Amino acid sequence: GGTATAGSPSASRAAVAPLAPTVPAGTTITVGDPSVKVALELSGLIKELDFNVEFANISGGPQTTEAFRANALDVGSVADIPPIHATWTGLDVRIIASAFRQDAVNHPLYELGIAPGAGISSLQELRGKKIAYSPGQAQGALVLRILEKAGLGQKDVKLVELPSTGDVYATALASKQVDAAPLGGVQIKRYLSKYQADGGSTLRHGLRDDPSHLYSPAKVLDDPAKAAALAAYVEVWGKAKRWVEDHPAEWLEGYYVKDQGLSREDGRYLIDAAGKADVPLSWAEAIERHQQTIDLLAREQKKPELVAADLYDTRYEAIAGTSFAAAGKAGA
Amino acid sequence: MSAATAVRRTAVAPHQDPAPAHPKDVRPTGRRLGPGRRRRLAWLLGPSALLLLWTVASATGLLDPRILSEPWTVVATAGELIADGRLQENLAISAQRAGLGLFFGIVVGAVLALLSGLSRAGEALIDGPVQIKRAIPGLALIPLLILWFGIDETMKVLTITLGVFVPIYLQTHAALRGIDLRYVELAQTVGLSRAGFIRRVVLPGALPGFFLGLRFAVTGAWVSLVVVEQINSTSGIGYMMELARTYGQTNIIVLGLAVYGILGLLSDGIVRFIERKALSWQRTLAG
Amino acid sequence: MSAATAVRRTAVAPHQDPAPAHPKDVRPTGRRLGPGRRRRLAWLLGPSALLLLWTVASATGLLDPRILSEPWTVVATAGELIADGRLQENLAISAQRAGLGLFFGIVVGAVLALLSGLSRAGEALIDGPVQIKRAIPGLALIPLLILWFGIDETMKVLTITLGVFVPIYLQTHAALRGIDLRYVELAQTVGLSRAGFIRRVVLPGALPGFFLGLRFAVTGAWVSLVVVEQINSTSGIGYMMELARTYGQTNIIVLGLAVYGILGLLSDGIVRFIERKALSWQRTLAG
Amino acid sequence: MAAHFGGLTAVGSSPGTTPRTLREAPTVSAVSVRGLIRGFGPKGVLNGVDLDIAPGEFVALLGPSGCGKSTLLRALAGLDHDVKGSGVISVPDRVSVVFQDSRLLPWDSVLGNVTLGLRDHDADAKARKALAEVGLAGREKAWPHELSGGEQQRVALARSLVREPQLLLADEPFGALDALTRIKMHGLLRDLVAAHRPAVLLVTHDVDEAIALADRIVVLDSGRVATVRKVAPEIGTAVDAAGHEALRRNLLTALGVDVAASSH
Amino acid sequence: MAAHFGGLTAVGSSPGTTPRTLREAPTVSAVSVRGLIRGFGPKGVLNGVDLDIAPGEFVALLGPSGCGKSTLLRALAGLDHDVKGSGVISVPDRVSVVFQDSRLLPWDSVLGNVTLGLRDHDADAKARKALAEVGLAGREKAWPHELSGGEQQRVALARSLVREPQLLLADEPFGALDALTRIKMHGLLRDLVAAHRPAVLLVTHDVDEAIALADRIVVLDSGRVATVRKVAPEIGTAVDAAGHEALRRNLLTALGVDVAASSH
Ligand SMILES: Nc1ncnc2c1ncn2[C@@H]1O[C@H](COP(=O)(O)OP(=O)(O)OP(=O)(O)O)[C@@H](O)[C@H]1O
Ligand SMILES: Nc1ncnc2c1ncn2[C@@H]1O[C@H](COP(=O)(O)OP(=O)(O)OP(=O)(O)O)[C@@H](O)[C@H]1O
Ligand SMILES: [Mg+2]
Ligand SMILES: [Mg+2]
Repeated sequence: GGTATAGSPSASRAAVAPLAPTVPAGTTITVGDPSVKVALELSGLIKELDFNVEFANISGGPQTTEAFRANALDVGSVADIPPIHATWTGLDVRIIASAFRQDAVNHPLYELGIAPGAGISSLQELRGKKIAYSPGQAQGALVLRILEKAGLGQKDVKLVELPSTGDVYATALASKQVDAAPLGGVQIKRYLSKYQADGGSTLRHGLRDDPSHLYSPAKVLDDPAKAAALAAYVEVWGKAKRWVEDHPAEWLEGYYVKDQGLSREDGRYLIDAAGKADVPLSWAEAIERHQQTIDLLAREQKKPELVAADLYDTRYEAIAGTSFAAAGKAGA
Repeated sequence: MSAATAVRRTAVAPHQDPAPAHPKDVRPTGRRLGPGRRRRLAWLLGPSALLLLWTVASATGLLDPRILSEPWTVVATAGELIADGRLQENLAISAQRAGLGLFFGIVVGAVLALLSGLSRAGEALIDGPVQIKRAIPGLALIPLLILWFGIDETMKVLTITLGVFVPIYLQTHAALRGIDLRYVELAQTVGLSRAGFIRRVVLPGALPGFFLGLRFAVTGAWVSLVVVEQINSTSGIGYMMELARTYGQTNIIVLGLAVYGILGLLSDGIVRFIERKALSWQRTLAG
Repeated sequence: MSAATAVRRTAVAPHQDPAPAHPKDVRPTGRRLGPGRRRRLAWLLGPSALLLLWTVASATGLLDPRILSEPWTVVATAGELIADGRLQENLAISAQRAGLGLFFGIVVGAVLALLSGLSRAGEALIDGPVQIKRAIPGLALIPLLILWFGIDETMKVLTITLGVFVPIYLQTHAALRGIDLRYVELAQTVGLSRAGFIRRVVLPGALPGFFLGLRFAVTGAWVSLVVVEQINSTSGIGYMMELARTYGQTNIIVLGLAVYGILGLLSDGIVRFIERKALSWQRTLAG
Repeated sequence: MAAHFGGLTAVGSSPGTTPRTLREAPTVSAVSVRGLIRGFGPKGVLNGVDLDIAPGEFVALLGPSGCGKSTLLRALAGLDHDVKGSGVISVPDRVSVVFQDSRLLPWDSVLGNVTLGLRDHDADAKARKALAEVGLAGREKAWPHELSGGEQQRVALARSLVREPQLLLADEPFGALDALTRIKMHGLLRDLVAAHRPAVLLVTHDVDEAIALADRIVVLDSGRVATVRKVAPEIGTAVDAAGHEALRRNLLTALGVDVAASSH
Repeated sequence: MAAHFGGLTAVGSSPGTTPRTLREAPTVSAVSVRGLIRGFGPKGVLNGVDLDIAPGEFVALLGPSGCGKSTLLRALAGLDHDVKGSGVISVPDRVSVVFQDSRLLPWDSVLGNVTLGLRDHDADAKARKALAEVGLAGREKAWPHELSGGEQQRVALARSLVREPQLLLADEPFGALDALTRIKMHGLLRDLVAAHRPAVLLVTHDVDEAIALADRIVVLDSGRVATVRKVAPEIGTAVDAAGHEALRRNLLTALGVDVAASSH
């Protein structure tokens, strides 16, 4: 396997024409960023997008890369694994905006669900246990990182390949088919409320799993009109992040309850779990952490090495951070 | 009244008309080998038993409500979702997609079946690719479909169409090929035109098979919503279920399953009803 | 030789045996309405055309190789995978799973079809739940299957069984119900026992439908591997494809699709071959 | 109609006890039909048929096309569960039917069709013998569709010959046979009757055939038994017998044929 | 066998030009069969049949069961593409067939079965009239399975009556009819022949019927035409005509019946 050539990030990326200050008339971009779309609508920021933006309800790695290939999407919203895999499969992509969580270690997206009676209370105790593993997904990469942190190799545990869709992991834990499995978001709360009584628990992994990115195909970014439109979008995106930060009640009601059909309680749990957002002005730290993830995955999954910095389009580095910070000052 | 006492009589055990006002009706009652007379509403028995089982298993704790919500929870959830309009809206949108896909699938499947069933050239060209198509997992085709047809409604309806046409094709083709040669000979001797042959012999003769294909197709159309409504959609029952799955809302998932079950039973029932009417000329074991 | 000059003759246009050594063979040649004689190897035409299309589209760059690898790449990949043994091993394991699931599915489907087809009570209890089962998306059942049957081979074979038994049941049931009442009457008058009735009338009469169900079942068994081999498995063709998908190894995915296509064509062809032999008593349009 | 439901058939008739309606009967007969009424939809087909057949008796049934002969036979064979009507029928245990269509299972060989339902050890040998008797030796393995119309009818006949019914119901079993074959088949049927003495009800359109074979001839008309004629033994066996032509004309007249004017 | 392939039928026979084999023919006949050989597997059924039928001529075909009568008819109707054999057949353009089984489409009404393939504007009216003539007025909407055997046969007859064929091939079309109905149907067939003068080939097992209807009677035996008898007009119409009984005995003898000994 492994025949996919690592995307040869054009060294000339920096030499690409600087972003145009205005979006040419008639430019259209298709955006796969469903939650931000709701934030834009709730906040009225959507009016600031004075060019044609079409929203598609597409997010996550597999779906966005499929849509990129089909030229059906210009920008997608994902965590830090999909850009890596996209590059490995020969799809040249660039990150154009990144958001994180403040105090990320204490506000993780995922926790390690522990099956009732598995007797795991520290990462080291994972040795010899069955762990649900979905290669190619963020959860899969997380498992590898957790093992690395615990000083364990793939051989020291039993990785059980399972798709992480729906509540398969919770079910697998509850029926003790696996001893540990990464659970994300509201599934953590559900698992505990359902199975804590039986002895189920969760374990914090103490790693940062918070990156969330906007990324686009390089082909799109080479188009000056679209590149300018994306810059405008990223700017509003930063403001939207700030708006969500500042309007938790509206966000809870408008997004979680009304749009996603969650109960208020669940929505509040998710908002609390997310903590405060961090949209940095510089990507340096993020790129460094991204590189570590790449190194780990390349080693464990036998993939070619990549340079993390090549995954980022630095022309956009400060845009989101600036607007995020500015909107905060203006709103305060 | 006369009877042969010399002859063993067990098999003639007669039965009497229970209403004495009626004239006597005593018939030879040999064992009946068919399933007997159709009884109205009997079809409710199985689903009701299932429902009862579910209820009892939930009530006694045999069934873990954390995996499969209790019926009453599901009913309550349904009440909520209906009250705020989500269930109906999603259903309406899904029904539209399924209906469109079904329509095109039926047309495509039937036309291909005719082409391939009535000419060896058509068969050579069409049949193999259809068999290949149905051997390839639908999920694996989605990237190609997105590539060629984008991520909008077209692609969704097309995906359903692609799923639906297969059973229609296969069944119609097989039924058509199964038409008794005697009727083909008849058509030849009365000088039916090709169109007349199709209209008067092939279509009615293949109708039983077509209906069976339709039964696969209607449930198939509903089921494929689960897949297509994961792609760029913000509505529909498949989307509703997918959302519930990512948030682990067991009650909504199970409600979705119940809705699927009911939709399946209903659509299948409707097809079978039409089938019975349309095939009233048949004298079969079905009675 | 005599001919009526008063009578129009176009339809009698005779044709002559091309080999003059043979006795003359001049027949009335009315239009033939059926598809005509079966031709050997004609079935290869469609798949070959498909292959040609794919090759040409790839060679001319019409088809993006990142979406659908070129045929030669796929052949090269197949060569590599066969050389290092991966393809055969995965196929063997998958074939075992599919075979087991198929076997149980056929047994379960046929038995349920008989129970439900031959008694109204059986039908009332069995038919509804089967319709519900097939209306419920298979993916949604996986958590329940994991809960009840774990994540080992049992669960995999069971999932395939659950998928396979549906078409077998539906087809056998419908074919059985479609048996001409005249044969049922005959069975009654010759005093066939229930078992004899099933063996001599029901099973052979329902065989054409059963075979059609089997055609759905064999490809169904292969296709369901894609789903079941995602669960706790590190082998099998479905797993191989899933892995390739997560890593975006288009060439392996497309190879997988090709393998599926070939497997589908082959298994379908085998069933149809057996069908033709077993149903040689039929005199139908199929010829 | 409610009376046909499976659950109700047990009323008054647990196996082993003679049913009440039969105990009343004083005379011995294999078949007894009283006030038989059958109809499809509004129009009645049988409007009160009474008929008795003694064990060993051979009754021929004549009647115009569509008068209800097959309907009567099906009622006797217990094959009309779903047909409206009333009346009292009693028939023996083992009834064998030759249908108007030859009704061979298309998926079974000729031999398989003959042995259908036979439970004897030597079923195959018996069936081969019967097939040879009807002139189809060597065709045991043929499919029904490979037979000519008359051959199919003879297989159906062979199927009824290998059985030992107490009542044989035959619906035009010789319709598709030529004169010579027909005469041979008459002989076979006579042998069967002589050997096992079943009651026979034979539907035919051939008045001569009826006279040649039957002890008694019944003509059905307007849903009732219109005419009954005993056939004296000497009339049945010889064409030149005194009463033969008279009986023939009599029956043809009963069937509505103007004997004087017709060319047969 | 290669000669049956669709692609080869055009050889020497583009529409409009008279095919070579026909131009050679000197005499005028509707049907011409020369050296017809047909067989299933090793055994031959027809071993060289020669037969001519003039336009308007009525030929009756007799022969023992399984001798190949239906095989001959199917060859004339062009329905035996897949049967091995050789020979030269020429038949007119419009051929109508009454099959040995009545062969009604089970999914079509009685009326629909009669109008099948009719292209006239008044097809329905014609069909209703034909149905009335065969005594089935009012049954137009019935399903075939709701008819008695004889009624089904009469529908098949009606289907052939509404057409105006140049050749009518009828395979035992009256087999399931009672004496009176049969006489009526004979009349209808005679009327059709008088009106449109088709060539007719009628298979029957009833020697009297053959004499009553045909201009010429052909007996098939061992796959060949064994006997040919002209029927003088006065013999056909009256039973008492001098030659009638002689012809009858002659034909029965040809069919292998020992006339002296048999009771018909
Ligand atoms: N299933 C049915 N539905 C409606 N009518 C029917 C049905 N079966 C029979 N009939 C009618 O009942 C009448 C009697 O039919 P039956 O078959 O008993 O006639 P038959 O005396 O056997 O005639 P044939 O000599 O032509 O066989 C006919 O008019 C027929 O059309
Ligand atoms: N498809 C077939 N395969 C093999 N043998 C056949 C086939 N069709 C007919 N035969 C045989 O050919 C012979 C002639 O059949 P055909 O139907 O022509 O007889 P027939 O003269 O019409 O007889 P009948 O009066 O009984 O209808 C028969 O012995 C029959 O068994
Ligand atoms: Mg009848
Ligand atoms: Mg014949």
